[in-house]
Amino acid sequence: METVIEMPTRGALRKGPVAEGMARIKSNDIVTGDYRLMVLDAPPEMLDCRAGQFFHILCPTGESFRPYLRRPMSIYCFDPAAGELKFLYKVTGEGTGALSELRDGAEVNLLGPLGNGFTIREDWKNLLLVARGVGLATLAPLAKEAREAGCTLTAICSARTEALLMSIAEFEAMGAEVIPVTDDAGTSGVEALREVIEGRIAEGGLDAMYTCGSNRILTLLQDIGARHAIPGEIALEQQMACGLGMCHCCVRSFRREGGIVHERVCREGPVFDLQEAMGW
Amino acid sequence: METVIEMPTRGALRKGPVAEGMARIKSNDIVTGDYRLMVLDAPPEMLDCRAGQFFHILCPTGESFRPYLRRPMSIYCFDPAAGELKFLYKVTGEGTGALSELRDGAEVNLLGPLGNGFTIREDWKNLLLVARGVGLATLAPLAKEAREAGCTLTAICSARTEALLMSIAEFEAMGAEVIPVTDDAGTSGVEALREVIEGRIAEGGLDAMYTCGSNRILTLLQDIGARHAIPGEIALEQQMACGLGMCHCCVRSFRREGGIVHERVCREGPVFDLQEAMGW
Amino acid sequence: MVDLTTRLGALTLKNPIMPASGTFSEDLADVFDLDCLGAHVTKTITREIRGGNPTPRVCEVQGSMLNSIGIPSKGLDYFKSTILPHYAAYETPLVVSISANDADGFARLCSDVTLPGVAAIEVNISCPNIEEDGKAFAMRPRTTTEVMEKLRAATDLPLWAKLTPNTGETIEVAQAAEAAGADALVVSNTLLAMAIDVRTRRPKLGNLMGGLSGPSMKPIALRMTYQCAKSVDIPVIGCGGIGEVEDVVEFLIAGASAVQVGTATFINPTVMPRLIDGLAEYMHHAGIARISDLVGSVRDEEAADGVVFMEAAP
Amino acid sequence: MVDLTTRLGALTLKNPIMPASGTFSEDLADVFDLDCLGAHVTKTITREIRGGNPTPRVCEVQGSMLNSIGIPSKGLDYFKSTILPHYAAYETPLVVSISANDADGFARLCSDVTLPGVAAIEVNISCPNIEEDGKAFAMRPRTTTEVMEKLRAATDLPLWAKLTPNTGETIEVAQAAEAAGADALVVSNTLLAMAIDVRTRRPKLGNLMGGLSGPSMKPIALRMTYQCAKSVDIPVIGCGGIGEVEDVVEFLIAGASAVQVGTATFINPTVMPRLIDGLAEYMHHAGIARISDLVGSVRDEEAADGVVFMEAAP
Ligand SMILES: Cc1cc2nc3c(=O)[nH]c(=O)nc-3n(C[C@H](O)[C@H](O)[C@H](O)COP(=O)(O)OP(=O)(O)OC[C@H]3O[C@@H](n4cnc5c(N)ncnc54)[C@H](O)[C@@H]3O)c2cc1C
Ligand SMILES: Cc1cc2nc3c(=O)[nH]c(=O)nc-3n(C[C@H](O)[C@H](O)[C@H](O)COP(=O)(O)OP(=O)(O)OC[C@H]3O[C@@H](n4cnc5c(N)ncnc54)[C@H](O)[C@@H]3O)c2cc1C
Ligand SMILES: Cc1cc2nc3c(=O)[nH]c(=O)nc-3n(C[C@H](O)[C@H](O)[C@H](O)COP(=O)(O)O)c2cc1C
Ligand SMILES: Cc1cc2nc3c(=O)[nH]c(=O)nc-3n(C[C@H](O)[C@H](O)[C@H](O)COP(=O)(O)O)c2cc1C
Ligand code: FES
Ligand code: FES
Repeated sequence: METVIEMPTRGALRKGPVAEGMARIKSNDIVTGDYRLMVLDAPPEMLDCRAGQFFHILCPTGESFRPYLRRPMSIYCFDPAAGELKFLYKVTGEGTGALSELRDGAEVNLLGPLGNGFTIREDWKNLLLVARGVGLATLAPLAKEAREAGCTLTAICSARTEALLMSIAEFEAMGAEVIPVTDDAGTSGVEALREVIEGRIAEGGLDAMYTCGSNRILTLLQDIGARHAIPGEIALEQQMACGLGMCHCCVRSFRREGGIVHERVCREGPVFDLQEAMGW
Repeated sequence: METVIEMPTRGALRKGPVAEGMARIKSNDIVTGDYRLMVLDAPPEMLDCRAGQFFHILCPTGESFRPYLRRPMSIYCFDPAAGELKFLYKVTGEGTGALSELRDGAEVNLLGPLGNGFTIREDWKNLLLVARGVGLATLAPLAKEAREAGCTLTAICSARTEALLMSIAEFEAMGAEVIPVTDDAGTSGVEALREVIEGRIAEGGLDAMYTCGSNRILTLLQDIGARHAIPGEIALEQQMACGLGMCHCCVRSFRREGGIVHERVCREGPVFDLQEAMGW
Repeated sequence: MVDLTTRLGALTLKNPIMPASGTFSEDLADVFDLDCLGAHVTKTITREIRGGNPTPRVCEVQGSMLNSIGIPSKGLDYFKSTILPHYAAYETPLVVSISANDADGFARLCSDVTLPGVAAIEVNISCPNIEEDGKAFAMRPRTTTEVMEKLRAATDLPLWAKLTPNTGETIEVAQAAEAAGADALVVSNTLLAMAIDVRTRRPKLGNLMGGLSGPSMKPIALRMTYQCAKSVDIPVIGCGGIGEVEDVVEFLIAGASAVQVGTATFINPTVMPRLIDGLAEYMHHAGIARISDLVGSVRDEEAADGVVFMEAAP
Repeated sequence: MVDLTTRLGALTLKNPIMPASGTFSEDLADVFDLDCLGAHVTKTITREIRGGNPTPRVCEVQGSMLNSIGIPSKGLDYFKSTILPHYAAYETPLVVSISANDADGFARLCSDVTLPGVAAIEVNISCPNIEEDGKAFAMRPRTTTEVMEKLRAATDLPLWAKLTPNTGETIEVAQAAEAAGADALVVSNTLLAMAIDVRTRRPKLGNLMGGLSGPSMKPIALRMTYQCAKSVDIPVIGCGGIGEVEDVVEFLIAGASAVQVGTATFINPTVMPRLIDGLAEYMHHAGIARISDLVGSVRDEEAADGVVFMEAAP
C-alpha cells in the first residue's frame, strides 16, 4: 500500500522579501592585486536590489579553506535585465579565500538582498562619494542610481597606488566625474581630501556625501558636513553571523538624542546617517 | 642581519620502517557495483610490502564527504618495479565515499605499509584461500607470494552474484586455481564450502588455509582446521584511529593458553592465527 | 501517513522542530513562513533595558562558532508592546525565554510574562547568578532548586528550564529542576570557550570568552540529553549542533521529545523547514509512524548501566 | 637564532611540543626519531593489569573523534621491565602518566614509579574516583586536594596534574592542585560526549559514552588554559585540539608554557616534528626570540577582569 507523506511545510518556503538559493558563477577573475570580481547568473528574486544592500554568502569548505559562517558582501552591480549580480571582493582570509578558488560554472549559495540601501532625496542634485579600496564595491552602484535620479555625481576614488584604483571607467560610464587620489602621489591624505571637497562646495555646492569603511574619512566628512550642513550617509561593516537581524552580533554605536544607541548593521544598516555614526 | 633558524628536528623525519607521504592517483575506476580500484604511483619506501599488510589512508575532506580519521585499506597489489600500489575498496561511507571522488592525478596521503602480513612456512606446499567480497583485496597478493614460494594455491572466491566476482583473472594469471561460488548459484553456503574443502583435503591434502572478514567462514575453517590439524591465518578488521599501535582502539579477542587476550589489529595483526581468532 | 505531532507535557506541537533562543526573531519571516515551526522561542529577555557585550560578539572556530552577545534586551515593556503582539499573528505557540540576575527578580519577571499569547516560559538559568559567585544558577543543584522553586510559584504556564553544559553535575541539576517543578528541560546552552587572534594576540571576542555552539557542541549536548532523559520523567528538548535530519533523529533516539535549532539557521536560514520536511521523509522511508516511536529508543542494553553516570572517559 | 627551550619548573625541555597521554607510544618510532620531541609521555598506566573497554572504542564526530579506550594496562611490572628500559635509549625526558581508583592506591603507584629514568609524573586525576560517587578526582576542589596531597607526599619528582573539562570548577580545581603541591597542570583531558548510529540506534561506542578530542576541543581547552594560567603560578601545559602551528602559538599566548598533541597525531603521525620546525619558522618570521616571549602574552587589557571568572556565555 502506498503511504502518503504528510509534508507539513509544503509551501512554507514561499518567497519572502529575502531569497536564499544557488547562483551560478559566470566568471571570478582577478581585477588587480588581491581584488577579484565575481559575476553570477542570479535568479530574478535576488535582483530586486538597492545600492548599499548586501548578500550573505555561504563560502564553500574545501581542503585549503574551511570558513564556517557566511560572509557579507556588498552588491557591486545588479542587472535584472541581464540576470547578473556582481561582487567585488578583496581576498583576506578563509571566506574570501574560499570564494577565490571557485571556478566558472560552480554554484554558490546566496542570501539576500539584505539591509537598507543608500537614500537619494528628491531635492538632492549634487552628490559626492568618497571610496577607498574595496569600499568601491559598496559605493559603485550609487553611480547608476544617481544617474537614474538625474543627479550629478563626483566620485573621489582613493587607493594605495594607481594600479589599485578600480572601477574608474565604470563610474565614468555612468556619467560621474572621477577624482583619483593615491597614497603614492600623496593626494589621498585627509588634508588633501579636505581641500578637494571644500573646493567642490565652494564651486557649486554639494547636497549629500556618501562613504564607507574608513574611520579617517568618516571623521573628515562629519566635520565638513557639520560645518556646511551637508547631510550624508555611510555604509558600515561589522562581523556578522545571521545577516538577518536575529543574533545581535553586528551592532555599532550611534549618537542620537537621548544618548548612544546600538543598531544592527545587517538590519538597520548597513547604510547609516553620517553624523550619527561613531568612529571605531 | 640574516638570522639563522635553528631547526631542531632537521633529520628527524628520517625514514623509519613506516612511510608517510603523498602518492599520485593513476586511476580510480569502478570495477563492479560499489567496488573501485585505485592505482597509485607510490614512492619506493612505500613498496617494501608483504601480502596482508595495509595502509592507513587520509581521505580528503570536501563538500559532500567529511571523514576525520584515516581509513585502513589492505594492499591489493604492490609492484616495486612499476612503482605501483593498488587498493580495491568498497564504497560504504564517508571515507570511501571521499576516496571515490578523487580524480586521476590527485594526490592522497598514505601511511604504511603497516601491520604483519601472512606467513607461508617453508614446508607448506598446498595452500587454500577463501575470500568473499572485498576480502579479495586482502587475500589477492597472497597469490603472487605463493607462486614465488613455489606453492600451489586454490582460491575459493565468493560473492553475492557472478557479476560481483572480481580478480579471477588475476588469480589465474598467478597460477592459482579458482573456484568461484555465488549466493545466486547456491554454491556459497557453509555446507557447500565445507564439501569443496573437504574434497580438496581428501584429494591431495592441504598445508594451510587463509581467509579474512567473515565470521561464518572463520567458524567453518576453524572446524575443518581442527579436525585435520591444518594451520591457518585470518586477516581481521576493526575500527582504527592511529593504525600504529598507540591508541589501543583496534583490539580483538584471542584464545590463548591462560585465557582470552586482547591484541591490536593494527600492530599484532591484521593477520592472526586462525584457531586463536574469536568470532564477533 | 507520518505523524510529526510532539507532546511536551500539556503542550502539543505540530512538529518537534523549534528555534533556539537568541538565534531566532520575527526577522526570519523575511525568508519563510514561520507558522511551519513547532514553536517560536524568543531571544532571552530581561526586565531592564540592557546594552549587551562589546564587539566583536562572534567569531569562528574550526567548524563552529563562539558568541558573547550578552543578552541585549529592550526590556519587558517593549516585549509587551511590540514583540508579543507580533507573534499573535501566528498559530504556532510562543515560548518566551527570560533571565535575571537574582532569583526574586527572575520570579517577578516570570510572573510578568505570564500573559495571554504566551504558551510556555523558557527560563535561561544558564546565566550568571550575581547573588552568588557569578556562576550560573544551573551550575549547581542547590541554586537550581532555589531559583526553580521561586519560578514555579510565579507562573501556571509550562516552565522549561534551560540547562548549561558548564557543569560537572548535569544529572543532579536536571533532577533538581524536575523536583522543583520544571515541566521540561532544554539541553543545552553554549559551552564556555575562547579564541585568540595570534597576529594581534587579542581575544577574538570583545568579552574575552564566549559560548561554543554549532556542530562541535553536538556530541556534548547529545550526551547531556541522554543523561537527562535517563534521569528525569519530564520531557527533554535537545539543543546543540543540530543541522541535519540525522542529527534530529539522533537526539530523538537519545531521549529528546523535541529539538531546538540554533547556529545552523545562521549558516542556512531555511534549515528548520527543511528539517521538518526531511524528518517526515526520513520517517516515511524508515517506516516510523510517530515521533514517539523514536523518542528514547536508543539500544543501550549492552552498555552497562553503571556508565550512564560515568563522568570521565579515557 | 630562535630558542625553543621551555622551562617547566625544575625541568627544561628542548622545545614545548610533547605527545598527550594515550595517543603516543614507542611504536611511533617507526615513523620518526622520537628524540626530537620536548618530552615523552606514556599512556596512563595502572598498577593492575586491566583489559579496557568493549569495542568499538573510537568513533568519528563532525571534524573530531570520541574515544572510550578505558585505560587498558599491562600493569606496573610490565612498565618497569619493558616500557621504562625502552625509553632509556632516548635523551628526551620521560613523563609517566599514572592513575588509580582511590587516593591511597594512586599514591602508592606514584611512589613506585619514582624511578631513575622518569623525569616527571603526570597524574591523570580525570579518571573516576570509585571511593566517592565515581566522579573524577579533578571534578571538585576537595577531592583534588585530597588526592594531590597524598601524591605529593609520595614522590620528589615533578608532579603534573591532568585536569578534566567535565567540571564547572576549573579555576578552583586548578588552585587546589597548586596548593596541594602540583608542579604543573596539564589542561586538559577529554570532554564526556556521545554519538548514536541512527540506523542501528546503538551508541557508536561500546562503552556508551566517551571523551571528545580533536579540533572541537580546542576552544574549550584554550579557555581552560587561560583560566588556569591566570589563577595559578605553576606552569600550565595546554592540551586539546592542537594540530597546527597557529594552535601552538594560540595556547602559548593564552598562558601555556608547553603543549601536548594528541588526536592530531592519528591524522598526521608526523605532526609533532612538523610543529617543532613550524614553530621555529613562525617565531623567526614574527621576530620572536624565545618561547617565554609568547607565554601568557595575550592582550586582554580591554576585556574586563570580571569576566575571567565568568561561567556562562550568552
Ligand atoms: C555589509 C558588508 C559589506 C561588505 N562588502 C564587502 C565587499 O563588497 N567586498 C569585500 O571585499 N568585503 C566586503 N565586506 C567585508 C567582508 O565581509 C570581509 O572582508 C570578509 O568577511 C572577510 O572574510 P574572510 O573570511 O576572508 O576573512 P577572515 O579574516 O578570515 O574573517 C574572519 C571573520 O571576520 C569577519 N570579518 C573580517 N573582516 C570583516 C569586515 N571587514 N567586515 C565584517 N566582517 C569581517 C568575517 O566575516 C569572518 O567571520 C563587507 C562587510 C560588510 C559587513
Ligand atoms: C586492516 C584492514 C584492511 C582493510 N582493507 C580493506 C580493503 O582492502 N578494501 C575495503 O573496501 N575495505 C577494507 N577495510 C575496511 C575499510 O577500512 C572500511 O570499509 C572503511 O574504513 C569504511 O570507511 P567509510 O568511511 O567509508 O565507512 P563509514 O561507515 O563511514 O566508517 C565509519 C567509521 O567506521 C570505520 N569502519 C567502518 N567499517 C569498517 C571496517 N570494516 N573495518 C574497520 N573499520 C571500519 C571507519 O574506519 C570509520 O572510522 C579494511 C579494514 C581493515 C581494518
Ligand atoms: C548568537 C547566539 C545567541 C544566543 N542567545 C541566547 C539567549 O539569549 N538565550 C539562551 O538561552 N540561549 C542563547 N543562545 C544559545 C542557543 O539558544 C543554543 O542553546 C546554543 O547555541 C546551542 O545550540 P546550536 O548549537 O544549535 O546553536 C545563543 C546562541 C547563539 C549562537
Ligand atoms: C585514544 C585516546 C586515548 C587517550 N588516553 C588517555 C590516557 O590514557 N590518559 C590520559 O590522561 N589522557 C588520555 N587521552 C586524552 C589525551 O591525552 C588528551 O588529553 C585529549 O585527547 C585532548 O587532546 P587532543 O585533542 O590533542 O587529542 C586519550 C585520548 C585519546 C584520543
Ligand atoms: S548579523 Fe545577526 S543581527 Fe546582524
Ligand atoms: S589503531 Fe591505534 S592501536 Fe591500533
